[in-house]
Amino acid sequence: MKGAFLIVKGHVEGLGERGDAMIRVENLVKEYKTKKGIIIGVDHVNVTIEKGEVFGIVGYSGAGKSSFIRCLNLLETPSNGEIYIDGVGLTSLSKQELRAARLKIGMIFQHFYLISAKTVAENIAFALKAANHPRKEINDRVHELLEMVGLADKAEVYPAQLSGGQKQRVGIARALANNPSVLLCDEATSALDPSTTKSILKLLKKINKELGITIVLITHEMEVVKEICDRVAVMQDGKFVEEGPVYEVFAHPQEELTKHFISSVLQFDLPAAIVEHCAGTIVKIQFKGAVAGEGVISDMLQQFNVKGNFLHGKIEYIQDIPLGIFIMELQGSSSAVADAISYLEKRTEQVEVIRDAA
Amino acid sequence: MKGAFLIVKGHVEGLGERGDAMIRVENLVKEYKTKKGIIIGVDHVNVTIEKGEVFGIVGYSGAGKSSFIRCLNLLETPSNGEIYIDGVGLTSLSKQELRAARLKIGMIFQHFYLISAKTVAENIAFALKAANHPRKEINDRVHELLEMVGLADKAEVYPAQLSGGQKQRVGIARALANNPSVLLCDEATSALDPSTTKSILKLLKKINKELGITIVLITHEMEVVKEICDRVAVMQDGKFVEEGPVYEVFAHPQEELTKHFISSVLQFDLPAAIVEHCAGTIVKIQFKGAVAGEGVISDMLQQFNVKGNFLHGKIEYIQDIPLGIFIMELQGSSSAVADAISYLEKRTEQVEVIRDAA
Amino acid sequence: MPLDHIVSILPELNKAFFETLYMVGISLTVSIIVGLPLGILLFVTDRGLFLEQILVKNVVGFIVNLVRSVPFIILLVALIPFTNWLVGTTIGPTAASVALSVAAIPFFARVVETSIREIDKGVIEAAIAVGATPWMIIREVLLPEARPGIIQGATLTLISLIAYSAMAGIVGGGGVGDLAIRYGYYRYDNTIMFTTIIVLVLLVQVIQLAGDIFSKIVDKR
Amino acid sequence: MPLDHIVSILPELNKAFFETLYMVGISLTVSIIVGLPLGILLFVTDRGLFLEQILVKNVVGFIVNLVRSVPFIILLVALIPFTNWLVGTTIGPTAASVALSVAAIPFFARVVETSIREIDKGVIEAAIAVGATPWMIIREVLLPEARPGIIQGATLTLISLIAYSAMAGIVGGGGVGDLAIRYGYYRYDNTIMFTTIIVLVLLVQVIQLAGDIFSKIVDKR
Amino acid sequence: GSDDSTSDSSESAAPEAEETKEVKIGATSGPYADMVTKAIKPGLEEKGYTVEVVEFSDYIVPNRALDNGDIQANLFQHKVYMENFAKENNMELSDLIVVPTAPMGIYSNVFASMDEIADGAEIAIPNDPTNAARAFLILEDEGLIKLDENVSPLTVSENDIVENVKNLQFVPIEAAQLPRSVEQVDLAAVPGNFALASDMDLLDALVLENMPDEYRNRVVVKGGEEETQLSKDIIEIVESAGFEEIIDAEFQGFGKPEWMENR
Ligand SMILES: Nc1ncnc2c1ncn2[C@@H]1O[C@H](COP(=O)(O)OP(=O)(O)OP(=O)(O)O)[C@@H](O)[C@H]1O
Ligand SMILES: Nc1ncnc2c1ncn2[C@@H]1O[C@H](COP(=O)(O)OP(=O)(O)OP(=O)(O)O)[C@@H](O)[C@H]1O
Ligand SMILES: [Mg+2]
Ligand SMILES: [Mg+2]
Repeated sequence: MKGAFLIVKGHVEGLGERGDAMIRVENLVKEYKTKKGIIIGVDHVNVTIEKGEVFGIVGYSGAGKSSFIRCLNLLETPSNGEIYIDGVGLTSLSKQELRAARLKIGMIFQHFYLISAKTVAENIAFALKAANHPRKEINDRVHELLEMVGLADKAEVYPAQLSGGQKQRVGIARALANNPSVLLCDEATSALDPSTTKSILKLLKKINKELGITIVLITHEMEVVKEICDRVAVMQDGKFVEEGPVYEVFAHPQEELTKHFISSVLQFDLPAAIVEHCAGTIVKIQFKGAVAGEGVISDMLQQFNVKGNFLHGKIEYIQDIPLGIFIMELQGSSSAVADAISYLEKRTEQVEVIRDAA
Repeated sequence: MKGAFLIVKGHVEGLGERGDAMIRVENLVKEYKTKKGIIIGVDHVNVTIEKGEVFGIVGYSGAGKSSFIRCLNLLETPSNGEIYIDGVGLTSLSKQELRAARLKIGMIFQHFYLISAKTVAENIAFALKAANHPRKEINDRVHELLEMVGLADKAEVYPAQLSGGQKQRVGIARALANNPSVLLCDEATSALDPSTTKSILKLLKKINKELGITIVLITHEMEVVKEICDRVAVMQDGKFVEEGPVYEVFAHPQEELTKHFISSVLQFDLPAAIVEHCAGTIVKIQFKGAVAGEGVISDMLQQFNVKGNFLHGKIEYIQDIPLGIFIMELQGSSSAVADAISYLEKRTEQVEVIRDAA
Repeated sequence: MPLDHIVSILPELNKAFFETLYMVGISLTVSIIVGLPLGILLFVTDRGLFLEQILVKNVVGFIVNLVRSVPFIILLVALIPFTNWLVGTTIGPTAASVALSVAAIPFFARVVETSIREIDKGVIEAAIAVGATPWMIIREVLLPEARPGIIQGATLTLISLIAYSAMAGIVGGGGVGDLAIRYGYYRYDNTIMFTTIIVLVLLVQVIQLAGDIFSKIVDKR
Repeated sequence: MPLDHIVSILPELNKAFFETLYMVGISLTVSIIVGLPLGILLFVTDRGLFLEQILVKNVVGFIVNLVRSVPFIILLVALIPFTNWLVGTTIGPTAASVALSVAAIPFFARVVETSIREIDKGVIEAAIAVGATPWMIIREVLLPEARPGIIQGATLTLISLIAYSAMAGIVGGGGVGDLAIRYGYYRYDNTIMFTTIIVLVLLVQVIQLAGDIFSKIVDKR
Repeated sequence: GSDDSTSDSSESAAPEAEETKEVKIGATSGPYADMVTKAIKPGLEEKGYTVEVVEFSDYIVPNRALDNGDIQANLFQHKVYMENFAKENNMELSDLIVVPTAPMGIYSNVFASMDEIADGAEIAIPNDPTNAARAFLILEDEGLIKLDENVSPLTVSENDIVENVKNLQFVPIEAAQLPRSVEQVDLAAVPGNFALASDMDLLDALVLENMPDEYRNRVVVKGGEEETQLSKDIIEIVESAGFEEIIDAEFQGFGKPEWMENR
């Protein structure tokens, strides 16, 4: 319980203003007119993203993820619907007001999109100039930002001389320059190696926690969703086909597509050879939340006369809440096994007999 | 044991000619002369890759992975050293002989690099024309290849109209057109979503198994290595800092860098809150191979008077061989816990006490 | 009266129009036939490319620059013996076409080179990796991939040729531009001047439009 | 004797050389000052861009095409009143510079437009997303990013200007090209013609070389 | 700017205030520019002028420049052209003095005499009206064509021919290019200055221009400036014996004007 409290506390600290809508999307439609007719990018999406939330979006290529996120700062003009950022409806703004609104919406791109002819410091200063900061302040702020993303020594270097991860850090610094309240990330880590990805995610997490910035991020990697998102939406054909707290979506995926995606993280294909090799009853047990840590299996093994053999399994911490799935072979008398299973059924989230004893 | 036999059989079937060197790299050095001096891409690499093997290469950006793989078909001319493909030293070949040798070395690129002005069928036919196949044969072979990669209906479509995964399939078909004995893949799945990645990997696996093609692949995703590679090399600063069978490298990483990479797949960062919450002894147990399936934990729990609580853990199947790591909290009298631990030490690969009972 | 005048000039304008088409048509054709390979040569022989030949690259580059440095009228005169040998005359639209062609070749070659440079190096590498011969790469990769750019370049060349063809009058080449100069300029006939210039402007706009459309059609990206 | 002959022409060649530099220098400057904004305008007002104004784009595009369609000699003469008003004379290198500038402006504008089109659209979008004004985007994104291309384009323009400046002789503009024409064409003096052409060729090669180097220096990609 | 700097220093109070010691004289490239340079400029320099010879490769700009004050005199045109140009362009031009002028000739590598000219023969003529008018005049004199009587010499072209006895085919070509095209056509009307420049022998001509003075080139100034000191000085130099000596030495073949023949 102490742990659970701490977890909640973490959230409370980071997301002080949680509960207010930071982004409200109403009936968003984005159509592209092309020679071959109208292509629908986003199809009547409604969603509210709260202050301090990290909102993930996953989906196949062409699902409309980029179209959606690009509508959030009006890089694409919505064909229909309204976007409210911090209560302000974007589509009704004048050009100048829109620019002012964009100062509060940072964006990070997969391919970084730095100005190649400008140094790292100049790239960041560019964003500050857009907000009309005085020159002196700009210098200070640039150095502050460079410290923050760990690139203080690269201020005078041109982007071409940076590694992918370093370029993305510059992108992040640029996006954060004007203290935005929203950060949009379109596949911000897809071009990076896993170790660099991890460091970028750490940075995003830190930003989210320390500055309370609302983050919307598109990714292809469920690992990223697991690691950093509070909520996740699965997109298909321009629609949000599933949407909810990451833990819920991982634990109880509703849609085929979602299951598909999640299987890349929580995948339990037993090699056929193994299954053939086992004689006992094979069960799949799913634990959720605090229960995972309560020694259910240990109790079961000690209470019933069965021998347990772990075939496959994993405990994932999703937002610091454990989610456990085990595939076990239970060997013993059929009554003992049946008792053990019914015991498990009582104490765990879900028990599924994959194959009865041979 | 039946399972183990099957696993071995799988290898025997797929890699009939295994044991002969398909690729031999001797003392390979690749230097780039730039305005700012010489940059070392590959630094004295020696490696032998056997027929039918799938050889993975991982490493940070700039480690020299691309430089290495591009030397294998002489897209980059080595500064020093020799490349033997199927016994033939590439660097001594005439231009014409080199072209003939390249017909037997397929290559797949991260960004596909299809000819945008040619249809899918024409892109594949291009490779066949390079081998001087008669026109009639080309048509048949193109359709055969398109069937193989599941794009028979896209023959007359231009690449711009394909999804990333489809483009990569065309790239694979092109690379396979002339029945190569070696397939080089430079981040062939980095641009793709996880579901598409999986289907491409499946295809590569199938090709490797059915056609016995030797595959060298660079990836950023350890998941990919786990899924498809027989051996893996970790590159840093142009050198192979670690190299060995995937299972070995995953189970016993030697270098810091390797551990770093592997942690993205086998990661066990316990949330601090959880650790604080537990009162018992926390141990990390690693199982390897057949042992993972022998109910050690079950036996331990039943033999000793300790209560076991799974905090974290995972069983991975790497090349169909299980690799298990569990972090458990053991509660009980200190002698019972000590006995349990010494029992585990005898029967498992590795036991590590992370924290003694509080 | 200006209308009458325009009508009276129509037969001559008509003739001039076809002379212009004739001259720029020939020159464009020649500059494509010769300039295209030269442009490709400039690219493929460059450092790091698959037919690297720095000497060839430099010599061809020098010649291209050389021809581009010589004033057109001097080129016209310097080419007289060559023109005579080639087409058997040094006057008239055919002779003018020779000089126009020689001037257009290096221009078009540079344009082609630039277009080909835009091709993703990766696509060329993929072709090399597949074991393709240089000739195959040129024919099946460079040319198709650069096609939209080359068409745009041909449009640019064609429009420049129309402007240059006005100087064909020096060797009696005729054409709309020369008509504008002889009547409009030397003989102060503003009606003709405007009529001919309108014809030229329309011609240029049509060519630009056609070039844009054509280039878009072949663009499969 | 040819050597004596060359020596005798040296003072004149020297003067002509500086006239050429003067004329192309002025014209290049003007075409940069006017053509650069025009080229940017052609880009930023295009469909889908951040200052989309299809009408402006089409009108400017038409004018650019129009000036490019008019034969240079006609342009030269048509501009005489304007030239007189602007620089107070209708002859000499200064007057010739006016016509050269007018001809170079649309050419350079097209070149600038093409260079800017090469910029990754993503970089422009990133600037828009950051809340930058159009003016900031032009000054701090488009221009720096297109700089290497623009320098290459300026080199192309400069070399074309040198070729065109030979026609400055029509208004007594002088310069090396005109010298070549006056002696080589009107006086049938081949020695001087070759000498002057060598000077021209060297000048062009030096400019091309300088342009290449300079463009490489500012290229941070 | 340099024009002003001298004007106030020397004769600012004189009635011919605009007259400066720094003068620009225009001429078309070739012999007439050379004539100014070799035979007129030295004389003017002796009289204290600084002379710049401006060479034009065009027949319209030199008169415009004169009218505009950009040059003070020019030498390239004959009287008929000058008068018509002035009328057409609403400017005043006056000639000072006629200078030796090379006669245009009809040359042929095909026909040995004018009588042999075949029906439908091709003849290259200058494409500018100044020179074209002279060519047509020769042909008219030879009875080969008849020009429209009302046509202005300023705009005359082959279209103004009302009678074409031998159905001559006209090929208008840039004047300086004509010597280079003699071999290409049946006949070519080549202006004398370019014929001489290209080492053609005037005596080879089938027929030379019968040149009345009004078709000889002359030094021309802006209307109203006939009496300036500069004009007087130019006339004095051209009339001097030294001028004729230079003509005899360096401009052989140039037909002398009446005043020079008759003195
Ligand atoms: N500018 C455009 N013009 C026409 N169609 C477009 C445009 N941008 C996107 N689309 C189309 O809209 C749909 C959604 O595209 P979008 O880029 O949003 O997908 P995505 O989910 O971001 O895919 P990816 O994972 O490949 O980035 C696709 O069918 C795409 O082809
Ligand atoms: N053409 C080149 N000229 C100069 N240096 C080069 C060139 N190609 C690669 N390098 C350098 O060689 C080193 C190795 O590069 P390489 O592309 O092989 O790395 P990599 O491991 O493939 O990285 P990534 O994961 O980013 O693709 C790097 O330092 C790189 O900067
Ligand atoms: Mg996208
Ligand atoms: Mg690489």
